[in-house]
Amino acid sequence: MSKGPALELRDIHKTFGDHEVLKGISLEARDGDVISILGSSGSGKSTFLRCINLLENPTRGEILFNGEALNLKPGECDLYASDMKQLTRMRQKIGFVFQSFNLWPHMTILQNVMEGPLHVLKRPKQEVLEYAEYLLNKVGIADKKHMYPNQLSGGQQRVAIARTLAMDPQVLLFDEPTSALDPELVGEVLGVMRGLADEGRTMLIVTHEMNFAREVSSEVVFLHQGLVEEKGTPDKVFGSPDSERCKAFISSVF
Amino acid sequence: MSKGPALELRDIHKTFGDHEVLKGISLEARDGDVISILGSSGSGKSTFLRCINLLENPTRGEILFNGEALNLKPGECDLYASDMKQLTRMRQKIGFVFQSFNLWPHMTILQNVMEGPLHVLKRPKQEVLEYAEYLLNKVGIADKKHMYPNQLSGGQQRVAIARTLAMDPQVLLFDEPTSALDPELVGEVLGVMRGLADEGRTMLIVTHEMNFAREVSSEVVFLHQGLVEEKGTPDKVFGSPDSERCKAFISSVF
Amino acid sequence: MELDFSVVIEYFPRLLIGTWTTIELVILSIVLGAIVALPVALARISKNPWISSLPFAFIFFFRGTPLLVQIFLVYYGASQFEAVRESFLWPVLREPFWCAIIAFTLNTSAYTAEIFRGAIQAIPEGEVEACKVMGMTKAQMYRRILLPRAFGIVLPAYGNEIILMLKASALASTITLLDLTGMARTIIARTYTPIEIFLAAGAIYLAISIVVIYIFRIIEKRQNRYLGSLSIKVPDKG
Amino acid sequence: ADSIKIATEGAWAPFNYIDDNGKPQGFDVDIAWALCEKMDVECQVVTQDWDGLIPGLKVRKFDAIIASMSITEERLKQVDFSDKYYSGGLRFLAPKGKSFDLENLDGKVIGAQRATLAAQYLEDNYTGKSTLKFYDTQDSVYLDLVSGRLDIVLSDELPTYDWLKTSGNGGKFEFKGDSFKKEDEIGIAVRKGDDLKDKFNAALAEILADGTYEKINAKYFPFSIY
Amino acid sequence: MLDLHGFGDQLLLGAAVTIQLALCSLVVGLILGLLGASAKLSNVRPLQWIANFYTTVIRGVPELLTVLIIYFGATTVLMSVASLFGYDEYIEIGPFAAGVTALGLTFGAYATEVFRGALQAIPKGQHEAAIALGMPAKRKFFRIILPQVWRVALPGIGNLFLVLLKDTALVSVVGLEDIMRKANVAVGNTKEPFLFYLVAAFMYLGLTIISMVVVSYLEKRASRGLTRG
Ligand SMILES: Nc1ncnc2c1ncn2[C@@H]1O[C@H](COP(=O)(O)OP(=O)(O)OP(=O)(O)O)[C@@H](O)[C@H]1O
Ligand SMILES: Nc1ncnc2c1ncn2[C@@H]1O[C@H](COP(=O)(O)OP(=O)(O)OP(=O)(O)O)[C@@H](O)[C@H]1O
Ligand SMILES: [Mg+2]
Ligand SMILES: [Mg+2]
Repeated sequence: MSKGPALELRDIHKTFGDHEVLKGISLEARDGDVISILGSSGSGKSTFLRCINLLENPTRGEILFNGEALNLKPGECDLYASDMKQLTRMRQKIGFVFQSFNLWPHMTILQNVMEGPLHVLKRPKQEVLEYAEYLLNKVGIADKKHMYPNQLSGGQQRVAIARTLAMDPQVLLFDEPTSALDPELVGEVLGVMRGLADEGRTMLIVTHEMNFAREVSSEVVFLHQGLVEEKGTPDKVFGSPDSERCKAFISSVF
Repeated sequence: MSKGPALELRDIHKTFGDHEVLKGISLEARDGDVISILGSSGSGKSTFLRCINLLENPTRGEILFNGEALNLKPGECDLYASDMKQLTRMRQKIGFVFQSFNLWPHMTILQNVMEGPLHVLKRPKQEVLEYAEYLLNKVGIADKKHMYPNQLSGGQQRVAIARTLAMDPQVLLFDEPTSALDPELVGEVLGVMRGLADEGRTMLIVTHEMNFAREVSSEVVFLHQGLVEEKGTPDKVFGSPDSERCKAFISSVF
Repeated sequence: MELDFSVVIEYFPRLLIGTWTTIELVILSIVLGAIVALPVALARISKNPWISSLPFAFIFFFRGTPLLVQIFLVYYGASQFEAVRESFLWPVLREPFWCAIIAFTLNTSAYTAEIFRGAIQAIPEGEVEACKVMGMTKAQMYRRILLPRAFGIVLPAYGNEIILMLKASALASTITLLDLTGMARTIIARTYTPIEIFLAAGAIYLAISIVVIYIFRIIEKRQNRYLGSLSIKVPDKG
Repeated sequence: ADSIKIATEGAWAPFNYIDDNGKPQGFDVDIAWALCEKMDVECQVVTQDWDGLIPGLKVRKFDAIIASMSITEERLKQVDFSDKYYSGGLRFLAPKGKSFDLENLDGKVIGAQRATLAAQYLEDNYTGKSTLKFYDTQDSVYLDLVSGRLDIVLSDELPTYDWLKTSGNGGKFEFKGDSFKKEDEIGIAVRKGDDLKDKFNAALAEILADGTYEKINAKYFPFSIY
Repeated sequence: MLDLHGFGDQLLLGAAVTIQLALCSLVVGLILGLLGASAKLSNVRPLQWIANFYTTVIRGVPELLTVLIIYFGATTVLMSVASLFGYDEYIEIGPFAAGVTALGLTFGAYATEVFRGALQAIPKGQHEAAIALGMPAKRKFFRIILPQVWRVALPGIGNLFLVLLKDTALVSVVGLEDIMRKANVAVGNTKEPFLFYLVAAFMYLGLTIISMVVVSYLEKRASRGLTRG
């Protein structure tokens, strides 16, 4: 079995130009952990999440997946993957759900979901099809599988989640998956995510949905200006945070 | 003096394709009246306002200005002005303020404000200049008169109001003048409008600012699906509306 | 085969004479083209099919056929007819220079008309409505707001059109004009060094285009300082 | 080479022109085929605009030019020529009834085809005094003479003779003055140093000797043009 | 009816040549355009320089000159390059090949800008969604990006094709037997310039109309699923 935590980040730094957005963040997620990341706008939540699978190149730090360190080499100012094969393999095991879905508009719902397993993992077509239909069913959108994303009035995020799940990732990263949605759709997506948490999936979630975070998380991390300001169980962080800033933030949203 | 109400609309209908948006709306505004028009999105408020000065051609109905009926002739499906001179004259006396300002970006603030009186009403330049500066002063933007609209960070709507006032209109129509504005600018524009109401100007205002409407209106009209659902003094409409829908709408916003 | 660029130096003054003809051709046809284009564009916008169909056909013909054909039609085609040769137009039509100007003007006016139309129609509807609610007449609206406004929008596309016209002017050489290309071909008839002379001519064209691009960039920058980016799609030419 | 490519212009009737099947025809073309037959090689006759002929030959787009090209000093710097296969002369052409002082054409508009002997003669003798206009093809020269844009035209006598006879314009135009530059000899151009020149010369001698040439000549002109 | 003095067939043959030339140049131009756009957007400085030089030069020089330079110059260049590798045989660049090269280069230069705009119009998220799935760069380009680029670029490319269609007439100057040259020959034989140039004009107009129909069909197809309903 794996020799370390599913995902481990050590001292991640990120600088844009001369603006240091992440000032050293460490975090560990064991199998089955559901970690919520909170923080006010601009605190660096998205940047941190995007550093994990190198959508953003960190300036400093280490990334370990199942105890295996991602090979990084220094570039002009940031770190770059030195082994593209390793990175690709790792990305295939780490799912990422975007705030803005990023579905491919020229493919139907079903094609969007099948693209990864079929052409990246090169699984057999029949198997992929069945699994895709199973997943679309699970997120409750199976009847629209032949529509194109833009023809859907809501539910794009559920498709995006199905697309990510189709890769059978070991870890799921969510970047504010509900904040681009109309209020009535938020509940549906949170429902799907709650189901995933109940299945025991390992998840990192950036979100503004406090109630949801409190309910599903095994751990909550509060970021402030690129640093972990507070960290602990949901009851601890929401109930009796040590940090004044965290307290203020939480009382401002409830 | 004028022989009828400043503005009278009789049984205005408007159909887009096969979608009947206005189903017969009548309204009367006497000199000095401030009438607020409320209603949920899509209820036909903008369409109604735009029918008044024929930005939109009504399908049926009558429009009277100071008791003088606007001459209309039937076209393929809508009514068109049969006397362009009369329409032009009427439009010069009815000011219209848009949600999106619609300033002319290639002219300075001052030129925007002077354009109408100088080239449409053909007033003498010196007089127009003085009046324009007076108005810009009044809306609090005189110091920026030589800037171009896009160089202004806020305040476009105040310029647009000054541009409309420069024509010395007898009636002012406002279509959600504050809904495209950042919160801190809303107050400024409402302040300007409050001043106009206090001066005794005749105004029709489509707005979502309930407090403002309640405060300045002499009459409030609530539209629902193209019909007047409720109508009366602000106290009546906001305090004890007859219609269930109106009640629901008002409680939903307060 | 080696290239011998000494011929370029020897004949450079003659190439410059050709360059001047090219510049004359381009400036004249661009100015006349713009004058013709404006009414064509306005008529084209009209909702009345009686008014808009003729400009439509005009634009379609001149944009849909090669300029080379148009030049030959004007130069050789028109002069085929006795009636034309006897008419008052002949003093103009007998000159290749004016034939080129006529063909270029008609051609560029068709493209320019489309650019104008695009610009006028790209003006946000709200700005037009702001004119209407003020009680402007149609004429006032166009004269005071829409045309000046369109001018700013038109700039990038119009700069392109000038460069396209510059290049298209090379076709004047096919009707005996000694423009830059015509001069180059005449020189080559003596020296038999096509590559050297054509490359030199190409370099001169390139230099002129770069100057035009540069000038328009400056004008645009000044405009955009206060207009924001207002670029619209550029109808292309051939 | 086992097969040779011969270029002609295709706009110089009756020496070379393109018929309504798109095929090159005319005196030059007939001579070309006759020579090929004698040389016993496979030939291809292609057409090329006049001012591209010598440049094209030099960059080996074809191996020989049989296009009524005069042997001149300037051309000899660029290419080699075979012996002459006919000889011509230049002559002015203008509307009937107008008279010209051919020594002094000041202010007149004179036309000729670009890159021809005629054009060069005009450039050498009339530059700055008359307006000179040079055309891509001889056909265009005629068109502009008929339209009246040109006062007078200088061109090779023989094709113009044919034009006067066949185009229906014989009633309106006529030669002015005598033909000159009679020493003008027409040859086959090949690349410098190409031994094709000797083969052409041999074949040329053969067709002149065995009557083939005479037969072709008679097809186009009632007098000998050699 | 129209009396074409027996040159009707010739003109039709010319039309076939014109169409072939246009289509071949289109293929060459599309490839060059994609390469040029990729080069301009790449991080490799020299590639950007080359692409900028290419588009600036080609767009600043008359198409007629490009055709002439390629026709007379390309053989020389090619042969001197080939002789570096010990190949001394003649390399043929006929009018057709020269036309395809010249028009393809021209089309490619303009298409570079169209494709560049289209590539930039694809939201960053579209790339990221593919990257996050662990999709290799090549696959991402061909399956995710290119189909979307195609849709955005189509109107611009369609326009360029109409321009290209008319530019084919220039290749007649180096002797390609296209519509224009056939018309010239007919004029030379019949002395009826007006008739034949007008017929040629309407043939080009016909080809333009056909192209416009095809382009709008392609546009409709490409935008399938991208608009609601
Ligand atoms: N590509 C970039 N270039 C420069 N600055 C960036 C970039 N991406 C993010 N930033 C900056 O980094 C800071 C943190 O951004 P980030 O998106 O991580 O915040 P966040 O916590 O996700 O906020 P939000 O809740 O608004 O999504 C911000 O100040 C932002 O402006
Ligand atoms: N030009 C048009 N063509 C077709 N339908 C239109 C047009 N303008 C408005 N509508 C339709 O008419 C209905 C009423 O629109 P209107 O803009 O008058 O509503 P509103 O009350 O102003 O709403 P909002 O508060 O969102 O501004 C809507 O259903 C709208 O879709
Ligand atoms: Mg974020
Ligand atoms: Mg509205």
